[in-house]
Amino acid sequence: MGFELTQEYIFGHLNYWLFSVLMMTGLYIVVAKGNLVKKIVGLNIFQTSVFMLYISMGKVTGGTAPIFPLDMQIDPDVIYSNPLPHVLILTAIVVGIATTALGLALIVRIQEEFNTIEEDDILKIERAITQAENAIHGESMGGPA
Amino acid sequence: MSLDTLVDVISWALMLSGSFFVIIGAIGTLRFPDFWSRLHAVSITDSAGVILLFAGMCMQAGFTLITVKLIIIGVFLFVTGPTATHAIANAALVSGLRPKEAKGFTGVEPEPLTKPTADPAVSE
Amino acid sequence: MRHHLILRVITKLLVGAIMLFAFYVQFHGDFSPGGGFQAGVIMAVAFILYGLVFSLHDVQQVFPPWLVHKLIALGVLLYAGTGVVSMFLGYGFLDYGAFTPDHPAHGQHYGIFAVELGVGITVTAVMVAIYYAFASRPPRLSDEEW
Amino acid sequence: MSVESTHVAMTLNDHLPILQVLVPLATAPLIVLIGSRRLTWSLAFIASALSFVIAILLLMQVIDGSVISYQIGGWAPPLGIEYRVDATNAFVLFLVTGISTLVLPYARESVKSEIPARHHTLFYAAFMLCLTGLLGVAITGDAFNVFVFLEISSLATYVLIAQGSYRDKRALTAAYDYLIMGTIGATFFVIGLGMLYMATGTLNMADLADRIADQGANRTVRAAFAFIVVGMGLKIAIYPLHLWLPRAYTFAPSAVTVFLAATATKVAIYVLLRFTFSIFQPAFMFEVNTLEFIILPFAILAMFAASFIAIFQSDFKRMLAYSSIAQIGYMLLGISLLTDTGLTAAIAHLFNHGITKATLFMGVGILVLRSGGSFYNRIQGMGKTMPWTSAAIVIGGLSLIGVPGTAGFISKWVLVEATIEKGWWPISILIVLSSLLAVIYVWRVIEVLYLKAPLAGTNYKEAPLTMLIPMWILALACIYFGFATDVTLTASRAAAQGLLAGSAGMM
Amino acid sequence: MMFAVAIIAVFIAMVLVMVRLYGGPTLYDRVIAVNSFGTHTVLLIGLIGFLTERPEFLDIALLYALINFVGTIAILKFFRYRAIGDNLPVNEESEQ
Amino acid sequence: MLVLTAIAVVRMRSLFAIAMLSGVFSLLSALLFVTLDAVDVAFTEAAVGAGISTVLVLGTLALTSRYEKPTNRSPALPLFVVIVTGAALIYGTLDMPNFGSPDAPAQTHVGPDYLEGSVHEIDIPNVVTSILASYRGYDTLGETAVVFTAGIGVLLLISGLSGRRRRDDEEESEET
Amino acid sequence: MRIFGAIIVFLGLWLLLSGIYKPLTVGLGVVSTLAVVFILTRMNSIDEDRVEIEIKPVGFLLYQGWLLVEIAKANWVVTKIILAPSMPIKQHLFSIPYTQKSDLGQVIFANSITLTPGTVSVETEPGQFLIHAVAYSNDDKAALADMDRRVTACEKADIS
Repeated sequence: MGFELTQEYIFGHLNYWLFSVLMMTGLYIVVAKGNLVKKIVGLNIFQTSVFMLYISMGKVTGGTAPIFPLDMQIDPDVIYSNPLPHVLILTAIVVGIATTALGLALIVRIQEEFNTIEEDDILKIERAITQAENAIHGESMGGPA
Repeated sequence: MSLDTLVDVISWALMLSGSFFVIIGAIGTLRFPDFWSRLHAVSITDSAGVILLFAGMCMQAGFTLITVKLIIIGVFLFVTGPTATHAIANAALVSGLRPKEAKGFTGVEPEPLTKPTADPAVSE
Repeated sequence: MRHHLILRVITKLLVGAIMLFAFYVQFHGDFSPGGGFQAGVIMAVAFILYGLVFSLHDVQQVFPPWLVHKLIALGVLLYAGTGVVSMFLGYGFLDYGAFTPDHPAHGQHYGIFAVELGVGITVTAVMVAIYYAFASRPPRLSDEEW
Repeated sequence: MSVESTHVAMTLNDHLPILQVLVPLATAPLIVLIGSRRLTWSLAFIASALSFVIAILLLMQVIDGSVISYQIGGWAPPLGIEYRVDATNAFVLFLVTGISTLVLPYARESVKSEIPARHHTLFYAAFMLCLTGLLGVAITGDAFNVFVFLEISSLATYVLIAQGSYRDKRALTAAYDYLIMGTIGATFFVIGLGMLYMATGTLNMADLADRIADQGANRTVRAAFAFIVVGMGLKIAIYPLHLWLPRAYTFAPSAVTVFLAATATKVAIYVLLRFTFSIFQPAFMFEVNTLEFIILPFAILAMFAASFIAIFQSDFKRMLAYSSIAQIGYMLLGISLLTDTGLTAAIAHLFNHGITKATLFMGVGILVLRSGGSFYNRIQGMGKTMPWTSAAIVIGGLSLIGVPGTAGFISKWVLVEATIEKGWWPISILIVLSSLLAVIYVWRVIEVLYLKAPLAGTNYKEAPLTMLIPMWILALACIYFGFATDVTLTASRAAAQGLLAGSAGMM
Repeated sequence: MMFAVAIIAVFIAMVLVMVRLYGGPTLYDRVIAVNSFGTHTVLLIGLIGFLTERPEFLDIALLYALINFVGTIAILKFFRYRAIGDNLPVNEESEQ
Repeated sequence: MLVLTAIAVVRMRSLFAIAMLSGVFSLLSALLFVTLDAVDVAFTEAAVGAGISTVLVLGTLALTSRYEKPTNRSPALPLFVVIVTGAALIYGTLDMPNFGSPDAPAQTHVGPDYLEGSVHEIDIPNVVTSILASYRGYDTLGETAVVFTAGIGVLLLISGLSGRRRRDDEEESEET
Repeated sequence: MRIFGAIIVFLGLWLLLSGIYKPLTVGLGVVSTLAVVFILTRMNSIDEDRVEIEIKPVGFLLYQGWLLVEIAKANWVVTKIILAPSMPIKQHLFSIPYTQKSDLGQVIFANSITLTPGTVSVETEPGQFLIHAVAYSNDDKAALADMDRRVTACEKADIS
């Protein structure tokens, strides 16, 4: 692989790597952060980065948006980008917002029942409940789950 | 031909000055010392930046429906921009954020606000 | 924000325009970016704006919750119904060619129109319903870290 | 496609694949639209029964190894979405619709006692959607469509689990954890699909298989495979990714637990099967990726670790949840053997475990209904007061262990056979050993139910018939499929052969 | 060409505004930053449309302007609402 | 800039700021979509990410709390998970075709058929719409069903179905 | 009458936005317009807060022209402040009275104040606005009073 090719390769893949980094940031928020709302936001970031990855697949250099002129007189020289990833992502975005809405609704309920939205606090409360149960019903194993 | 050049020159001028004001506004938001003065920096972008840039784009678009759309967006921004700014200022004022008055002035205090007390019905 | 003069007036002026824009996006999905989903969201945003500036009570009078809940279902049924009609016409599910067998492209137009309308209705209703659901909960004011 | 002037009108029979999904899908909004609580349950039940009939009809058509393809919208496959029914998914459809049809009569009483009445309409709508999603995942021949329907079912599942909050508030956090895990899983799945799409340019499963076969294994395809397996693994609750499952099963309303335990993970396993065998050619992935050596240890670990934890539970319901994880281990073991017999065992176990677990969870549900809890010291001695329920639980328990004469025995037997066939006899011993663990935890339940005295001052009535009958149908099914081995095994074998034939089976 | 210049300018402005967004210090500072950021985005979308010679996509810009406004109002509604607890009928949420 | 926003979200404590930042993140990603020719997607992302989800997150915050509490969990395990995933992702991209390359499989196999077919068979200018509503119309039905599910899910969780009259409450009192 | 006005305005907006003049599209436009107007009427009847459009069109356009010039001047002033190394800020919060009778007139005035950089209307109170200026000078009040007069002049004379 000569230098020219390498450079082209790197620039051709830079976008993917960038999106990967973004995805990982989002994933990190989801996994590492204890606040439930923040987790949802992280999930959003994670998903949005995946969408970017998809959309960047559909891009054709020199292409334009896959919408023909109104009169349907299509110039054969014009390159259109691939519309399929766009469609998939539209669906995925909708799924994403649906998940977000549900997650937030769950958080609201959790807040009402537990009076906190911090994972650590919730774990504490749940441990207390489990211990109380064990005291009545005998020891069990398998952690607070 | 010359008309085209003229249009180009004008739109260049509009674009450049628009860009200038947009950047100025941004610098203002960065440089100004407190919230109240930043409000004014933002309104530069809202007014001058928007007007000039949209005017420039209109020049380029010519007399088509695109121009109409640009104008619609422009009007829309024109209506919402100050409204939003006003709302922010208002919210800040109500929440108790007071501007630092310059020397020699005492600001008009709006009638004393009820201190943000928690609603007894809801707070447990 | 009932006493809030500027917001009230501007909202009144804008809500109509926003709704019109939503309809525009709905019906021009064939020609320009947009379609049922986006239109539904914009429509819902119009109602949400109205609810924010005026009151939840007002917006629920304009667009009563029971209607919202019926519309949620109606949109999906409209979509599925389009497919079922094409099935009854002896074609496959969602084969819009069924509507005008002589000129399939026209059938496609009608089919897409109906389907997008279904999506639009459901999305509007769902988004408004979610807003209602969140907004009608009594807020919690126990923490004071402002 | 539709441009052809000679259009042959399609008959109802041709529409069966789409109707399979459409019936529950259309029922859900109908329920909401009508909004009458009196009609809700009947509507849901009719829809479910109807799709059960359709599933039987489909299974009869494809049991001989033929394939039905249905082109939605009249667009030929690589462009449009295709429904493709072969022996494997017809079998899964049969299981899912069958269980849902049995769960609904059961749910009527159980839901009434666990969920406030004003939520019943929406509850059944969500139930229908969950069913729709599972059926849609099982039947489709389009990779992205899998994702869409998977999300329908997942979202509905989160909501259904959260309905347990009226009994125990931990249902909410369980649902939330599942939501996070499930969404990460689904997103991983989407990443995998994206990579596949990037490498091949198509989303139709058959087309994908073809093009991957042409291309051979490049790094993109391998990474795609990894993402899809991990993504699905989260949904299946493969051992290290199982953390959401015990909580979700424990705190969900009884009827929901029955349905989920018997179907949701099974459908996810089906997707894994479909992707590993039909899309990524077995030869390709097992030579290059040596997946067997990754899945195998986890499968065995699941069998033992989860069983151990199950032994020490003091809550019947949670014990069953852990045992589910162990049983999933058996299925994965069957898959990782990669032989005809191994796959047959996995698919048969998928089915048998489905009905076994449904029986057991139904039993727990009834106990909970009467006693208000599923802790051992709450339900002790109920074998005397509620003989029918307890007897069914015993049958289910025996099937879970794999006692000869029950359904569970058959699939475990075939599994042992498969390991011996492959020459991995240590693993056969491990299977037997882990079954012994199952003996212990099932024995604990039987001991609690029959050998301990009932709690003082309790006199529980036997369960209502609407709950008993579905449970007994399933319990009898456990026994029936324990003797009439050829039914399940024929179907499983047909499915396994179809899968192992790789994309050839898809064509 | 001129669009490119303008795009670069708007972009720089966006970066600057973003610094303010991170910096805070009060929430209101962030709100003005977000609001201003939205305005910049509207401009940018319009300009990109012209740069790529598909200016018919101005709909998106219009949508942005709209969403930006509603978003700001939503945020503020919150602030106000939190700040003034009682007597004003601002807290619609607690009506019901 | 996107990365910066994301990192800021990691660091910030104020959930309000996070809500706003996620709105900004959406705006930025929508901008990116516009430059990548995906105008429809940008449209949706703008409406959803910056509009609806911000409002929803704010709505949640109103009902819950505004600040994240610090946690003393070790970030080692999450970092490990993230790094493994990231490595897998990067590994997967190594064999990908270059960005924008017109002869990538994704560009040559099915995509052009849609562009081609949309002209003759459906005859509307926006190819995205024609795929969305016709070629893959079934996915869109699924999408609508997802929205529907979310809708009834939220209702089931935090509100409830309302009839024209308060019929439900009456019945409830009858039954119990 | 008022409804007809609204219909015409919205229909015009539709036609401008649309740019496609097939019968179907225009028909849909009419339907949409009617729907929007219907919803708006519902809103009006519920919140009892109708916005009256009592503005002289020509006068208003002229006012807009004047406002543009003002904005240009004000922009320049604030730009100088931003770019000046010392940033000569003289913040001041003061109130000025307004004379517009209609709600819309007041809103136009308040928004004009906000739109001109350097001044922001902060609060609306009966009879006066609270204004914040970043670089207050003594003739600001006079300038705003001038603006007030011009806005009032745009209003139709015969409103209650």
